[in-house]
Amino acid sequence: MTDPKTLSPPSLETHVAARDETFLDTNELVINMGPQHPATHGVLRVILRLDGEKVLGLECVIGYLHRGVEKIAENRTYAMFNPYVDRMDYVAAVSNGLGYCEAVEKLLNVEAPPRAQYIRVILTELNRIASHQLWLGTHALDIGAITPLFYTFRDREEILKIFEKYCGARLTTHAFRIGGLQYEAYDGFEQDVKNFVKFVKPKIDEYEELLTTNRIWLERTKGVGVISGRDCIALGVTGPVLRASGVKWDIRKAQPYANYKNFDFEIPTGLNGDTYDRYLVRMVEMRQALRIIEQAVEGIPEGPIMAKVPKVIKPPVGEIYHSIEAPKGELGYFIVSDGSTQPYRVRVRPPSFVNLQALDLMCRGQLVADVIAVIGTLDIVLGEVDR
Amino acid sequence: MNSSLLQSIVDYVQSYLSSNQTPGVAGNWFWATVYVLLVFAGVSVGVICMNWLERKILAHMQVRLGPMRVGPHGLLQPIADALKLLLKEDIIPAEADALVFWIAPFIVDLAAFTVFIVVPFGPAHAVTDMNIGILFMLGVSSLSVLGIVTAGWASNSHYPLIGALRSSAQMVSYEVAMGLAVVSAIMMTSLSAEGGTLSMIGIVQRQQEQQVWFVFKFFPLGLVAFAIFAIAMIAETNRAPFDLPEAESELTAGFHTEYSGFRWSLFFLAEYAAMMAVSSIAVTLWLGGWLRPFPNALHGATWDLIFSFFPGLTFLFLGGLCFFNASRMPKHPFFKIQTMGLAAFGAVLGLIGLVLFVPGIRERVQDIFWFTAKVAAFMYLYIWYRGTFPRYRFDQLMKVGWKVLLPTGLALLILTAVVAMRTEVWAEVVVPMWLGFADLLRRIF
Amino acid sequence: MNPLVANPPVATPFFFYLLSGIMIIGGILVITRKNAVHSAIALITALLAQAGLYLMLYAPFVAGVQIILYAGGIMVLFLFVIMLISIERTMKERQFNKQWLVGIAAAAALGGLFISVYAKGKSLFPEGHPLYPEAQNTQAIGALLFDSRTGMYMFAFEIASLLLLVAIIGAVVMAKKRI
Amino acid sequence: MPDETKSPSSPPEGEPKPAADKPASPGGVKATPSGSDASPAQSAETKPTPEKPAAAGQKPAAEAKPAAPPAKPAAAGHPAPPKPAGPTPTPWDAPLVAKFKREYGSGINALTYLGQNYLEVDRSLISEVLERLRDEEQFDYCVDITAVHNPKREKQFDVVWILYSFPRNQRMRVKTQIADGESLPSSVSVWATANWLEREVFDMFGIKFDGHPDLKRILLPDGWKGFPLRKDYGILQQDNEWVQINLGIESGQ
Repeated sequence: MTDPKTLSPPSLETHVAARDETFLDTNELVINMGPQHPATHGVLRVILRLDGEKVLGLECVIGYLHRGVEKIAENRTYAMFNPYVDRMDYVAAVSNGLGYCEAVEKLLNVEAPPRAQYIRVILTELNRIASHQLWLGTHALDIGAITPLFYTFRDREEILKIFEKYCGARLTTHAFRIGGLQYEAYDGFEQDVKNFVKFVKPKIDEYEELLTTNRIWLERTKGVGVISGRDCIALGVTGPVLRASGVKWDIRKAQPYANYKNFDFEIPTGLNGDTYDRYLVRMVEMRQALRIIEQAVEGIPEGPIMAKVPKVIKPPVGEIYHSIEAPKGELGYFIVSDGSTQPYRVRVRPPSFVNLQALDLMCRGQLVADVIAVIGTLDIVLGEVDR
Repeated sequence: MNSSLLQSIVDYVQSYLSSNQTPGVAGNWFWATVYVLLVFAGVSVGVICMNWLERKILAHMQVRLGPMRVGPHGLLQPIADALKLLLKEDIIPAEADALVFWIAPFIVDLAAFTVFIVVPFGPAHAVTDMNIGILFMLGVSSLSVLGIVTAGWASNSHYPLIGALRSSAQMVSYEVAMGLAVVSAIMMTSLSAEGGTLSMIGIVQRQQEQQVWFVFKFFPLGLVAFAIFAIAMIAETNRAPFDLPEAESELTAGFHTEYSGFRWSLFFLAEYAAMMAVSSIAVTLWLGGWLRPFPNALHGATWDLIFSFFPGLTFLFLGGLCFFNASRMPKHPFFKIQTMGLAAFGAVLGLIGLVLFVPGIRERVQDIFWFTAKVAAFMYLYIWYRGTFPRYRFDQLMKVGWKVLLPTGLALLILTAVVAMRTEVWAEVVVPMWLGFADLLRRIF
Repeated sequence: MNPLVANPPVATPFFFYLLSGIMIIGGILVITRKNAVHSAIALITALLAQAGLYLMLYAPFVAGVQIILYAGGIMVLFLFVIMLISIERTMKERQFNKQWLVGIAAAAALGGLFISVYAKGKSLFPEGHPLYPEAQNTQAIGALLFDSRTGMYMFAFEIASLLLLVAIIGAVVMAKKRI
Repeated sequence: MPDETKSPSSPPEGEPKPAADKPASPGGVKATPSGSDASPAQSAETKPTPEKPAAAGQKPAAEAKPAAPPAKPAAAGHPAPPKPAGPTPTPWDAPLVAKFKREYGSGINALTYLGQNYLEVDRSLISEVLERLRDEEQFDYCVDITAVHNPKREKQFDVVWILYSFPRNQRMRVKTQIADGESLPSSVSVWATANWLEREVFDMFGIKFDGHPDLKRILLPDGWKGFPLRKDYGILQQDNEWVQINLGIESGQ
């Protein structure tokens, strides 16, 4: 772990790039990007302060997709709120559900049975691959490579098919229940997952073939949007972005939840913390997720899929914070119970929201075209940023 | 009186046929007009084919099918597109400068199509042969940037303006490197007995005379020059990976964001025509223009006959492909018309192929066929690039142009000049070196 | 072989007057248009017509260079117009200043010069066949510039290039505060 | 297991949750069960006063080993107690706690609930405690800042900092209570990430942070009136005036 002394947080002001004296005296240009812009992945509005093409600073204006998820939670029972969490990070709905269910289970002091745990891990890791594939396609599209988008969507489709066969929904799955699972794995689930693993392994090589050594891709991503591990920690940035900056931290390893401690996998880290490293980290993460799935699908035990949970969920008075490693970073739920059937307060700690805060720092001194690359590499989902 | 006038007209028309010159040089106005119309029609058909081919090839590269609904395998899609574009409302933004907005697409089209009057499809198959042919091509094709800038400015909108500025900076920058590469090829023409030339037809004839495509001349100098040109020409035509003026994720559609309908289709036409024009330059300067492969090594009546079958065979192959695909169409009544249409299309292609076997014709279309085939290879490259590469950032694009291509081009130019002055050194030192290298490779493998 | 004989030009006076007319109209539009972009377009029309005139004078190389250089040159002009001039403001400005009397005088003097040259020039210049056939025009220019015996313009050409270099360096020095 | 279908008495739409009649003391925040002024200063130094003091002694110090063990994964350490009342907070005993207690005395109260540790800190000490937690105790990562509204209490708001230490692989929470209208010192200078998180707390609860560089609404539009996550803000309630002016419609419903 890093030396604590070097981890002292930087003041953001130190990052303001010193004004380049060699340039002509030009007025600072303030331009607006979004909320309707093809490359901001949803309704993100970014106000850029420019010197020519160079970014001096930027401000994110968010909230266009605010739906008051936390307020809704206070007016729904614990079980009723479960589907709502899928609508936050809608490309990784299964992860959201896992975090919420585990948090409530922790509050109830129950544990899902092992079989449910295994199926949960398989679906969550499948979802991680799907999320990373969607990220890769759109990120490459932003940088101008149109082909990876079609490749990744073709392969993501196979994951969605498994979800659909499992629970009937493709995107907002509502796959898990508090205490375990509602549905037993369908006949042939294991075979489907094994087939998928076999199918997608060469496909990930294919993506890498298109991009990893592509000179233009290297030029567009290397040294772009650099953020140090120290800054990541100060800004609370988690997930692949943190790991690409060299901090080997993954909640699945650091504070294992579900049954991740049963599986053998590695945490990839980067060296430079630039866009290219983040790309590589996510590519390795996809492969590691496949590794976890392979182990999990081999080891699914027989047994019940639902723990003993009362029909009416009434957790005791208390509060809990539980977080999981979502595809985008630390997804935490802070739930306060007053002993009634409805949560007194649900706070979602969204990874996208906190990661987006680093955009300003990562874009300073870069060019306008890089802002698009950096937004892509942060892998934000506006549904989660705005909730 | 009347018959003598008719006779003189017929004489006038026929007099050209016996001459072995382009109509422009022969001063025959009738045939010049015919050639202009033919070239215009040919380029337009080429653009239509490109439209379909790009969509299909790109789709297949991206595991999609591409257009499949309009006609069998989407063959009628370009026609449907053209109709749609013609029928669409022609919008001129209220704040736009209407006159300039109106003129801009015509400037672009004019520049893109005018260059074709010197493109040599064969020793006599060009509208005219200019003494300054290559200069004319470069000059006129560089005029299209004017149209782009006026279009961007006249739209009175941010994205088009930024797109136009980018486009102009990009085209002006890459023209320099492009010019250097061209000059190095022109220098190679001066090694012939007749001296150097700027004429497009002359350049191809010099290659024939020196018995080498300039891409292989002074290996690897010619190859490097060709590579510089091949990169610069993509930047010149604003295509991927240099498509910043139209970068979708940054500038929506670049300089033609505000254009719609017919006017937009003019830009589309000009873009593809310009792609063909620069490809023609590359083919003429480095790939031996209309010359068939190995005209000097594989000569004689038998080889001539074999190579003269290629055009017909190509069309027969395409026709056969159509029949093969027609046989694979779903056997459902709904697809009856489509299947028949595809078969009919194949039949037409096959018929054309058969016609191209007729003795008198097959010799005459040879030159055109080989030239077109080489240009088509470039067109495929364009599509391939688009399917493969991400987009450069603007400063990187400028860096490639000014810091890589330009110095390389200058060094190349000097090297070529030195080598051209001392060809005997090249023949005595470098050529044996390459031969020795080749021998080494042969021994190893 | 004289190219004029082998390949008689068609409708020479017609094209001459057509191109000249375009040039004159373009020139007038350049100074009368208030919108700078319109002026630039008129300017390029005039310059292209001039290239046509060069072609008619059997100087195709000069015509080609005219097109290439002025297309590029006008491009730069365009960029300056777009970036530096506020169209809205220039539309309100007065087009002519008080020196128009001087201008007319200067134009009249120049016109007089042209007329006198035309009147006397008939005896000064031989009745006009081009010195070189069109097919060798480019080569002739090359010889005048670079040939070891006839290359008399080399020095002048290089001096002109130097002038441009000075201009470039000056522009860079003025634009950059710190080199 | 269709548990959601049988859940009783989901509140009717449009009815603000009657929060006021709930026993609003989640997580044992309140130091005294009586509901009187619950300043932690009253609680004893060695033995904080949780709601059920009887349960306090049951948990041995195993949960709070010295040098602070990693937080336990879900339900790892706690066999579910059969009582419906559930587990209760127990004192958290660690060198860190001892040190803070030594210096700040009754201003600090350290508890553990379900294996998760938290400090209850008096408002006046909060900025110092947070800074020292980062600098001395290596809590270098501020996971989240949020608040909970308890309208029945005099000090209505619990503000919660969720912290994590990379070197120690340990999580903890810091909580403080403030009344409506009271402000808190901003922790942006401690953790840069606090910037947006504090803005969101301000946006949703109306809690002001002194010294925040740019304290304005983040998710809701700038001109919005009201703070939606307060319990007295109904779920259907909205700033009708804003909606009419900015969206040109009568109502967002």
